[in-house]
Amino acid sequence: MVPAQWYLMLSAAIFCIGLFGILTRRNALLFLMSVELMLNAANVNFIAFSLQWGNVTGQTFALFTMALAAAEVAIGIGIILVLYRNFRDTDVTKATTMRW
Amino acid sequence: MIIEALIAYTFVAALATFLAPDERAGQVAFLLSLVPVVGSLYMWGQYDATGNALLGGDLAFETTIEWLRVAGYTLSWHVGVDGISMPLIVLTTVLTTLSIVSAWTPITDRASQFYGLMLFMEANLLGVFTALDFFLWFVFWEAVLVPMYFLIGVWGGPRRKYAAIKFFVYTNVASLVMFIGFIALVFGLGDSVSSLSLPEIAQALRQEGTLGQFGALTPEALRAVAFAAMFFGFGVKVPIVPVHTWLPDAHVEAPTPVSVMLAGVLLKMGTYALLRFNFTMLPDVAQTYAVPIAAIAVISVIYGAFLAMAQQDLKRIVAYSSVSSMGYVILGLIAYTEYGVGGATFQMVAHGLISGLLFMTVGVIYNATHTRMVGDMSGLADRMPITSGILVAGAFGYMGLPLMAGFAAEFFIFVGSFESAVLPFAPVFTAAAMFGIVIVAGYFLFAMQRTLFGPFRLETDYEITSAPVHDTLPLAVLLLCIIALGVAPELFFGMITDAVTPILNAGGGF
Amino acid sequence: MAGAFDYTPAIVLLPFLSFLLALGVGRSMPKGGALAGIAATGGSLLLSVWAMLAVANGGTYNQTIYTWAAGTGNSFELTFGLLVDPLAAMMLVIVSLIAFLVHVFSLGYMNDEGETGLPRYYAGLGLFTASMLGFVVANNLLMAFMFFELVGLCSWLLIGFWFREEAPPSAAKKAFLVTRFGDYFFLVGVVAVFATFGTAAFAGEGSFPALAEAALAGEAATEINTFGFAPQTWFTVVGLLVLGGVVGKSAQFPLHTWLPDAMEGPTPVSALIHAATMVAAGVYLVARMYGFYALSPTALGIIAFVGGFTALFAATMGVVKREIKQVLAYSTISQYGYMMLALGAGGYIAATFHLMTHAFFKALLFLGAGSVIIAMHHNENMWDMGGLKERMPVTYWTFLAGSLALAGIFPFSGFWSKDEVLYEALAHGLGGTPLLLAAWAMGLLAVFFTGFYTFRMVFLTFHGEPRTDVARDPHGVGWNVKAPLTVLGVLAVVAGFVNMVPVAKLTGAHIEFLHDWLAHGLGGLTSEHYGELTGQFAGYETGYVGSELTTVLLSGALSLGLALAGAGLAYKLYNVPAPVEHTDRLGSVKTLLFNNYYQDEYQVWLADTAARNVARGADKFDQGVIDGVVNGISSVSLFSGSRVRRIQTGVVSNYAALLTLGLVALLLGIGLMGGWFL
Amino acid sequence: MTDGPDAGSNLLPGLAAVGLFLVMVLAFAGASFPAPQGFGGDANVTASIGYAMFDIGNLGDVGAEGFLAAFLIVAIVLDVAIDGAVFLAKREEGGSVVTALTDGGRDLLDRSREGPNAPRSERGRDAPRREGGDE
Repeated sequence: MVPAQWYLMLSAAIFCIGLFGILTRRNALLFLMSVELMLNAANVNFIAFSLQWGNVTGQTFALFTMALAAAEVAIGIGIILVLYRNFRDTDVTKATTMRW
Repeated sequence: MIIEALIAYTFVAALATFLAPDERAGQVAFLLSLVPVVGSLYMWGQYDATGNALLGGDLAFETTIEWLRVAGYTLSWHVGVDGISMPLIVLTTVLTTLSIVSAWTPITDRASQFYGLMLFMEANLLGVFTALDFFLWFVFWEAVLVPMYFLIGVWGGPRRKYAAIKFFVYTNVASLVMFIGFIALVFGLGDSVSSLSLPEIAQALRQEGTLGQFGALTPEALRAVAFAAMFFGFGVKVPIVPVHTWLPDAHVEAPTPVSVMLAGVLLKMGTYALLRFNFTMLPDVAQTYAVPIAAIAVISVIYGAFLAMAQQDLKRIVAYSSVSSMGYVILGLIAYTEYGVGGATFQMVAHGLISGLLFMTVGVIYNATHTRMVGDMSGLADRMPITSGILVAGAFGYMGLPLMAGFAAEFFIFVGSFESAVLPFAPVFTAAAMFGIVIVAGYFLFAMQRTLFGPFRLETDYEITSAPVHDTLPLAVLLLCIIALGVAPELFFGMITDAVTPILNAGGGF
Repeated sequence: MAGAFDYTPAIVLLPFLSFLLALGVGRSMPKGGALAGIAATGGSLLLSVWAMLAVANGGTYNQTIYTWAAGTGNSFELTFGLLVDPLAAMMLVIVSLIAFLVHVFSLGYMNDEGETGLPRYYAGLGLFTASMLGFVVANNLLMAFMFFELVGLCSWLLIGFWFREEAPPSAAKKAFLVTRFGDYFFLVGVVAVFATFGTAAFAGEGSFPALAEAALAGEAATEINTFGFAPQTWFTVVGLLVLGGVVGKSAQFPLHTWLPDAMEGPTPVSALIHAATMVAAGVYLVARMYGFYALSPTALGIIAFVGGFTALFAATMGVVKREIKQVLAYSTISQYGYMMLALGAGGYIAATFHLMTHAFFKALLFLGAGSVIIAMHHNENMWDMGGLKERMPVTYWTFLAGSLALAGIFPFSGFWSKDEVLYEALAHGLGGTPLLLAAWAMGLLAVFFTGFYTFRMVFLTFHGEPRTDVARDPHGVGWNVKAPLTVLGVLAVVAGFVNMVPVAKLTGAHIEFLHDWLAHGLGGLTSEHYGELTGQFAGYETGYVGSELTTVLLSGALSLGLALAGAGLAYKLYNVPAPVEHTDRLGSVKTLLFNNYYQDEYQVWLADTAARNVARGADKFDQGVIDGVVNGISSVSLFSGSRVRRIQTGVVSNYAALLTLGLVALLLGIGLMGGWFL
Repeated sequence: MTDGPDAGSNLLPGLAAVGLFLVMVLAFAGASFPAPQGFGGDANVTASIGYAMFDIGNLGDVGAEGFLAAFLIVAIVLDVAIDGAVFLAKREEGGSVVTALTDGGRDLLDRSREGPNAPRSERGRDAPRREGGDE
């Protein structure tokens, strides 16, 4: 079987891609997608360690993560909608009202 | 259960007042606040405690309900009353009601919120003076700050934001320091205590050998450090020189009824806590550092009095003289004699009433004249004879006129501290502090001469007439209380000394 | 006769009741509460006379009636109690009599003149009387102090009665402040007495004079804490502290400055203050605890010297004053100086005697001056008067009687008492205490000045030609003015006969009634006991010039001669149809005297300028340094906050980048520490 | 919409992500794990997950903990999320509630055609108000 390190590296790669997206993009929708990537990186880890320890807890958690990701997207889209309505844009760098 | 009922009732009353319509809120709050007055007077009538609450005395109206256990310490709802807290409870309820009435004239904006906050503060103050579990006590202690912050910050004068924030930050930082000091002490006690109950901690601290090492601190050092931390923390509240500067700002900016509560009750929280924590739990440290503490007390008295003399604003005069009067309390506490500590406790009540009276009177004058500056007016006694008469009486009360509460308190303190066996050079310290009564007479007489007497002069475009009855009535009630306590100090002094004596009897810890 | 003493509290409470009535419902009472006051003081007078009769029959009363603060029993109690002995009984009668007469006189001076604020006035008078009576019957030092302070409050209220003007409130403030300064020492003294003896009772076995005496005699010094001093030294210190209050209230040098200013009050009030209440309180206090002072020769010496000096000092200032009440004010200071001299010289009876006669003739003089002031439409300047003799005969003759008594002319009351004061000082001075001789000399010299200023006043006011239109046609006065004057006039003439020591010595007749009166009473409070104490502890011996008789006669003749010389000089200078001011002949001394030796100036400077500068300095320090530090701390945090918040851009990406960088740094740190990277 | 021309200038923060990746790779490279245990050849993993999710005894072939509470909570969260999404998408115009769902998003589409540079004055009540903070 594949050693756990490789799964971890895969997960890290996906996570960092997602993170890269968050750090460099300004469109809120792309943000949402990047967050999905990062969540799925976590899922990879869950699955990998589920196999590693012979226990389905990790897999169950991955399922939960997906469900929560759905919830997050639902809310996220709603927020983006409001963001757009308030700022006429989905550029996250424009919405800076709440600083200070 | 009456304590719980009283506190719960006051919280509910606060809520009800919040919901009352603005134009009726004053009357509603007044009527609601009469219940705690009656309740506290009933408690006074039924009072049957003996001894000190923290040192194993027999408490009145005590209840203990275990609440939860955190990290090996039991937190409980533990309340009770002894001879030190009983007078302060009566003071709190009476003063709250009177200051609510005195707010009828000046408070026109957001009235229901104002009165609601006043009652909310009263509930927390009652909690502070009855709670015997540190956690519970601390919750009440901190919760008092919240309504006070809003009361100053929303209804205050032009610089209210500065004053409110200064007050809040100052006292909150002080609470933090005090909290750290006390908790270090509790941790230092280790297994000797299993709860945050103040009596348990106090009795453990007064026993030999219970206090262990805490971090790098030896038991002796821990005692000293904790004492210093708590002294600072409570000293800010008192306030003592040099951590007093929040007080004049808060007083000047606060509306009259809030000043009354601030000077009348909130300052007493500091002295009450000093007595309960520093001077009851760590008497050995207090006695070791008697000279510096007495020096702080004397400096507070004299320096505060001179500061009051330099002021032109009547409210600032009273505010600084509060610093002066609170110095007497510290002097009485450090004396460790029956009359000293008892007189200090008595002074808490006496000063609460007298400074409340003076702030209220200044407020009534301000309602009529819209100025508090000594130089802006003269001959006010011509137009407002009753208010002026009461101001005169209050000022003489502050100067320590015999047969008024202030004299009784100050005399007890002086007698007590003069004969103190704990304080080296006690007569010298006492005599120095007593010179405050000359300075206080000086500035009050000067201020009264300029504002009340001489030919009438004040530039207004309306006629100044006598104050309305609901403004002067609270003044009269307070004046009567002051005279009653001055003629018959035994009303409170007996129970106070009864509760104070166990503090003086040194335990095995020294 | 216990019945009389059962009513003693009523002596105090009746005027207090009139105070409450006048304050509460005075507006709707006839005469603004005056009648209630007259009734109350009249009742007090009757009860006082009853009490005095009871004392005359050998009864005394020393009872605690109220526990003010009990404590828990581990410490001393603070109580109120009554002490009626010959001294107190005598003083009760004097105070209530004069208060009664002043109330009656006020009907003429205040009501008939249409003053406003009468309820306040009568309330003040009632409280004043009540406080003084309470002070007189106090059986311990604490109670005495409390009523002493109340007396001060009342003087403030009444001196500042005309509060709508500038001067009276200022004078009232000064009176209260100066006496408060003295009372500060008194209060320290009271506290010290409690701390030392654990009691402040005046009389009885456990009283503090008795305890002090026992301690000095080395008998059973039970728990007397003298704070590390020798008992004698400590008792002197305590005695001098209490004396501070006496010096303030009895207007002794250097705290006498308030008294001339206090003339701003209504004249009947001045009469009350000077004759029977406030100023008398100080001397009475020393007499009351004389058993304590008698133990300390230093304290006695200081009392005597201060008294003698004040007597002379004030008399010289009285010589140049223009207002009739100012002259009387300085004469009061001077006369109380005599009483202090007597007390310091061991002449307990002489002091009490002079206290009594002075009360009568000084009340008379003030009320007479009040009558003149009514007549002169409230002009007090003597240079505007003259020739009032024919126009107001009752006032003139009574005023003359009072003046003769004040000047100490035989056989008016003042002669007998002043003579005895000087005799005591001389006798004890010759007996080996030379300091007393110096005090005696000053007192003797003051007799001359007293005679001079008294008769200058009489001649300027009543003799010669009227110098103004008002004086030509003065305002008439009613019965309510004349009646008190007559009563006091008679008393001023005859009061001295109760104690004619020289006559007694000459004829051998037993007529020293006051000696007998004060010699009985409660044990430890008798004049005989005091005589023993001064002899034993202060070393007072009596010495004579030749024999006792020659000394008595010599002393009397000397003082009478000097008084007559002073009066004669006044007669020569001022009893002319149109007197002129002779003060210019004094040159620069005149300026000095007019300015009262610049005593006011330095005290005002101390109380006002100096204190205010200290206060201002403290305020600057407070605002600048202490609050500056506080604001400095807050501005540091505000400043750093305003810098740090700039990383709070509101841009999500930036936060995420910061988070990421933080995570990288954390991982690197932990990894390096944990050796993950090999 | 955005992510237009200036996206390239935002690349710099991306380096942080790359850095994180490098650190993690470094760490993982040095780590060693025991051989994975696996589930055993014929174990019914799906059924086990089902049992674990509903917390029905220990019936599964593969070990797991009970997740009933978590399951229910997630269910509620999902529900809340739906409600929240609907709430957020709602807006009030002239007092009547207009949901994004009822117009099929046409309004959004219309506005997006106007582009981001539509005059600010048309923003109406949604215009952000920047409050002056307390300094």
